[in-house]
Amino acid sequence: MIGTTEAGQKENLSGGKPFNVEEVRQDFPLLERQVNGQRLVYLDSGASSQKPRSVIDRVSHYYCREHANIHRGVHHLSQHATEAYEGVRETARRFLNAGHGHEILFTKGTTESINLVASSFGRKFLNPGDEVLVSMMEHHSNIVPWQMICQERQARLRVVPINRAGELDMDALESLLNERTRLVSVAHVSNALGTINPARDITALAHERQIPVLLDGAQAVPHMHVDVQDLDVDFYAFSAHKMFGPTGVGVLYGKEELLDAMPPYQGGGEMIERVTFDRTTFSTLPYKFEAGTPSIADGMGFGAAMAYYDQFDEQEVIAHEQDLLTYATDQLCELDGLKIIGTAAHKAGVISFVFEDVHPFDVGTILDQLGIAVRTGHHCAQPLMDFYGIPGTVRASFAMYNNRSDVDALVAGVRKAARLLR
Amino acid sequence: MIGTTEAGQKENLSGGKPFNVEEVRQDFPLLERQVNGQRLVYLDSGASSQKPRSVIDRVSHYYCREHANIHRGVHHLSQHATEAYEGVRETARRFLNAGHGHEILFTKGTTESINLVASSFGRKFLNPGDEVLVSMMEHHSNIVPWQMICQERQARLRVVPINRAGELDMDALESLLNERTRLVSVAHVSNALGTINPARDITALAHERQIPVLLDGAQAVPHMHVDVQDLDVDFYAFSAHKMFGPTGVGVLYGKEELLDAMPPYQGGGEMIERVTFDRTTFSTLPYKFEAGTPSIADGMGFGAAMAYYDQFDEQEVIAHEQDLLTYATDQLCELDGLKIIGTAAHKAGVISFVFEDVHPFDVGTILDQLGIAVRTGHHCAQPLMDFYGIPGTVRASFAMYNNRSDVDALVAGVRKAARLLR
Amino acid sequence: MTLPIDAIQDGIIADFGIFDQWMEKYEYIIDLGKNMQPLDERYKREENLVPGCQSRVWLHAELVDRKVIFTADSDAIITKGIIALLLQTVSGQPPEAIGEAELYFIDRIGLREHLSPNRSNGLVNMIRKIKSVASGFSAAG
Amino acid sequence: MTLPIDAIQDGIIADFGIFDQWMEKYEYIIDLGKNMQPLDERYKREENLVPGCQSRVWLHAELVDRKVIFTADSDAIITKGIIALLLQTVSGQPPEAIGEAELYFIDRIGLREHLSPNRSNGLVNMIRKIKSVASGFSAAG
Ligand SMILES: Cc1ncc(COP(=O)(O)O)c(C=O)c1O
Ligand SMILES: Cc1ncc(COP(=O)(O)O)c(C=O)c1O
Repeated sequence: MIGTTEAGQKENLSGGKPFNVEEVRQDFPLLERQVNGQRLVYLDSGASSQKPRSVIDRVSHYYCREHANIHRGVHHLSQHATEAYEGVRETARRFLNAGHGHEILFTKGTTESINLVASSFGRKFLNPGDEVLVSMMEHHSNIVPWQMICQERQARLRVVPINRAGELDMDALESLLNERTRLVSVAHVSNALGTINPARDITALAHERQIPVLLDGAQAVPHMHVDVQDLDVDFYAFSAHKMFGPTGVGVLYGKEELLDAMPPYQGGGEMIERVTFDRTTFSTLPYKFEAGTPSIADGMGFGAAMAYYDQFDEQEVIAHEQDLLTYATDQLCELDGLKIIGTAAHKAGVISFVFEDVHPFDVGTILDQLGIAVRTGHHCAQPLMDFYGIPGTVRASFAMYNNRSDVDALVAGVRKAARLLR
Repeated sequence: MIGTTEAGQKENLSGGKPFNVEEVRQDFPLLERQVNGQRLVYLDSGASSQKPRSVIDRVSHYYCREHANIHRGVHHLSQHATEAYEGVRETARRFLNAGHGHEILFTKGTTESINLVASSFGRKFLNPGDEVLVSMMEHHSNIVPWQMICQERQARLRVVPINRAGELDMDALESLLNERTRLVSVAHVSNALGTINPARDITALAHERQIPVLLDGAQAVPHMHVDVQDLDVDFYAFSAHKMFGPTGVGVLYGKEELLDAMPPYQGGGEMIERVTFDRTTFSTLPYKFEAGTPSIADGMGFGAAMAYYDQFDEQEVIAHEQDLLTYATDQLCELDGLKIIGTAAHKAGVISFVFEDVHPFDVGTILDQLGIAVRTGHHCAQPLMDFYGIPGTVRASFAMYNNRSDVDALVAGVRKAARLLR
Repeated sequence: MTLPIDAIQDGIIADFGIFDQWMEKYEYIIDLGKNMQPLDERYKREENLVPGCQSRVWLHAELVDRKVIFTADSDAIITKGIIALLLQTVSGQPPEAIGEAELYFIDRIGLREHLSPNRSNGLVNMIRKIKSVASGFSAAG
Repeated sequence: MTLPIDAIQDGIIADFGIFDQWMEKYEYIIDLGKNMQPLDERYKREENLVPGCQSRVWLHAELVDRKVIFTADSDAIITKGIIALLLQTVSGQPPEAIGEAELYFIDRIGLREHLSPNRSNGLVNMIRKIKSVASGFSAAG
């Protein structure tokens, strides 16, 4: 069908279904699991969230009833699969309130989204002496691609400092912006600290100087409403698997005029208009950036994940998660020798902590024996760990399906681990 | 576990289960479908194959019971998922008889595998004036990446001609190899013609001159036994979705010494050893080339797909498919005005044809009304279509689950289409 | 005098109502394609090509007496037949009417699959091109 | 006289047999870690670091009387305890015996998860390093 994929303003997506965590938990089959003979307490959603049954079923149903390769087949299955897949693009457009469907590119995930921009934007717009700005709290996926392209283009990667609470130094950010700055690329929410960065202030400062901004939204999208037009961000990257969707698919949102100006990233079967050995011309957006058969089934599941998320009243979900965060922080703080890493005023989803004289790995191992899944280590943010002078942290990360008993189990587990290990 | 991932010789994988096409069809839920009120006759497996229930169930089960992000978590779910995922790498190693597990890189599919080599090998080994050799029958995914890197590195893309039957001109290939040739990249099996290229002869000719060879195995792996050590090929690329596995995952096999010499492709969360803003060091193989969270669930399904394939006596599968090919070819040839495109002596999986005065698109539309799914168009091989001077072909492609009634339906359908259209 | 676009569409829908088998419908479309006046060779130019079609489709437009006269061709006969239907509806109409028209008949006569975003099919681009040509004329006129 | 590696492994397995709760087992491992002789600071060198561990692990080896004497350390106490068990088994053994040994006890005492290919865990690399040091010594000697 000829869908209208244009939209001026954000449509109200929040379905307004009252949020009830115990009902939500019923939707996630994996949460019924036992681990090491204990009830699973899953506090590693920052690494990857669990999936509701509707997502799992969507993927199966696709394979059982609908599968065909998309975009070039004239037969019914292919046409139907193409419509459904392009429908997911439209869902993602609404989800982010992007202006056009063709500003939504499907990628493998956040990492590929950022690599695409680094490689394609970088080869076009970065020249010797130019600068790219990231921050001290970035995930490696928002550092290494920039190091690689800066080295290739003889450009310079500059780093916005943070304070001990784990907040961006906005004055320093402003003073680092200069006429050589070609792009600012920072996390919307930090995966290691939980800090919510002031995205709109960042785009405002950068845009005063005509500098585009990329936000790494991997940890933001599962926890808050993201409106790319309201943020006025130029690129926005995230992964489906962290927001209740399948592994293997993610999004790069990019403003049309930037994407149009950028050369293609990968070459192949979907992204061409005409190929001869003399001269090849490329497709229009979004196809120019989508070479090869995409993760079709993962895309279908991703559509179901956005629908799942959108059925709830968003404010209630946020309130629930903030409650968990406060409830957990208050209790953990009281434990002797425990120190929270990341105490920003605005946080989402994540509590990181260290223990005096105890290695995070040991805490994680004991918690695992208790059925509590947390992440330990550097969380792919080694420069940040170096900043704090620690080898790593224990990180508990939350999703909407966590409840207060998960927090109680965590606190009891950490207490037990401390007793054993010290 | 410390697995031994080394292997000197090909292990016998063929499970030796007697092949019975009617039983096999029961394993594929989608084949039960009706399309446009007719029994579905699925002859588009070259674009993407259907999936057996074991693959679909493996993916669901993974999400319901096992999902966690892999490689860095100390908790049980993460450890278990990591073991299972690395187990699939070992399955793929055995499937291809690669020498080492770390020579198997997981990618999004054939297109990404080839782009990885073009970008990484290309930036390291291609210099101005150097040459890369492809053939006239390549899929765009094995043309465009080379055009892009050759343009960037001021290298030259040269093209091995073919004869009218659709066979590589091996004398021309040999005479095109010279001291500037840095890589030969050709299809193992052509997706538009079905031609099986003489892979071993190609690697022998190239290796005499120390030139590495990449084989695009997208259309080979679903139809024949591939032993990368026996072929002595340097890179081998394929997609899971064409061989009964999920979309979103594929393989790049590469010889250790080449992969070791190549720089990383994408940067991010999995592929580093140590990140500082001054200097970043990269992981060892295979992780150096696997940035970001992979398609974990697709990987699990891919493992199940290889297991599905391997349970049969391979010779019986090949014999069945060859029978279908001959049976279909013989009947189609008799139709007035029909011309087979691609009449190589060795063919697999594919029959392409054109009709005098009838556009392939029209034939495809009528066949679709009859429930018969074929592909029409240029099959992402425009230079090949230009060679034959045609806008495209009608392509029927087979998988092991097709039977003689599928062929009968095709022949009857084509006859009907011809009557309507001429 | 030309009928309004919607009246023509409704007429086509009524015509197709008599087919109860897809075969008859396609036979009719194929006949329309075969009987369509061929496009003058000199209009088969690059800029008249509709992009993204699996078959080649040319569309030529002229403004005569404030009406847009479309002529078109395709190397695929079914595409050509559907184009014939499209031109029945829009050719000879004022540019403004074309710009505003919603071409619902394609869906209603059961050719919805030809409107799929599947790029192998150029009908969507064909309609876009018709609309943009029309709006070019109304802006100019 | 040192016992053969397998006899030591069987001894460890027997020792662990008395624990019927994971807590007791881990308490014991943690105690082993705490009581392990600290590694001389000068051996905490870059080249003694075992790669790929989430905790840092240093392994130092010397050949004395045709026996390999291992000393080690880690900043994680559970890792250190497991290393203590490993060194009980292999330290003081002839290089050839270490090269040939299959270290089955880790799995048998229920620490299999520490052998996972999950790279957060360096035990696999630790064992590799022990083996490669030993084979270096046997090649040299
Ligand atoms: C802030 C942030 N950026 C990027 C990534 C990388 O995401 P992916 O591994 O899905 O590509 C993550 C995931 O850990 C993250 O938390
Ligand atoms: C020969 C050949 N190469 C490459 C590809 C591209 O594979 P994918 O789209 O899975 O990346 C295909 C698939 O159509 C193919 O047939």
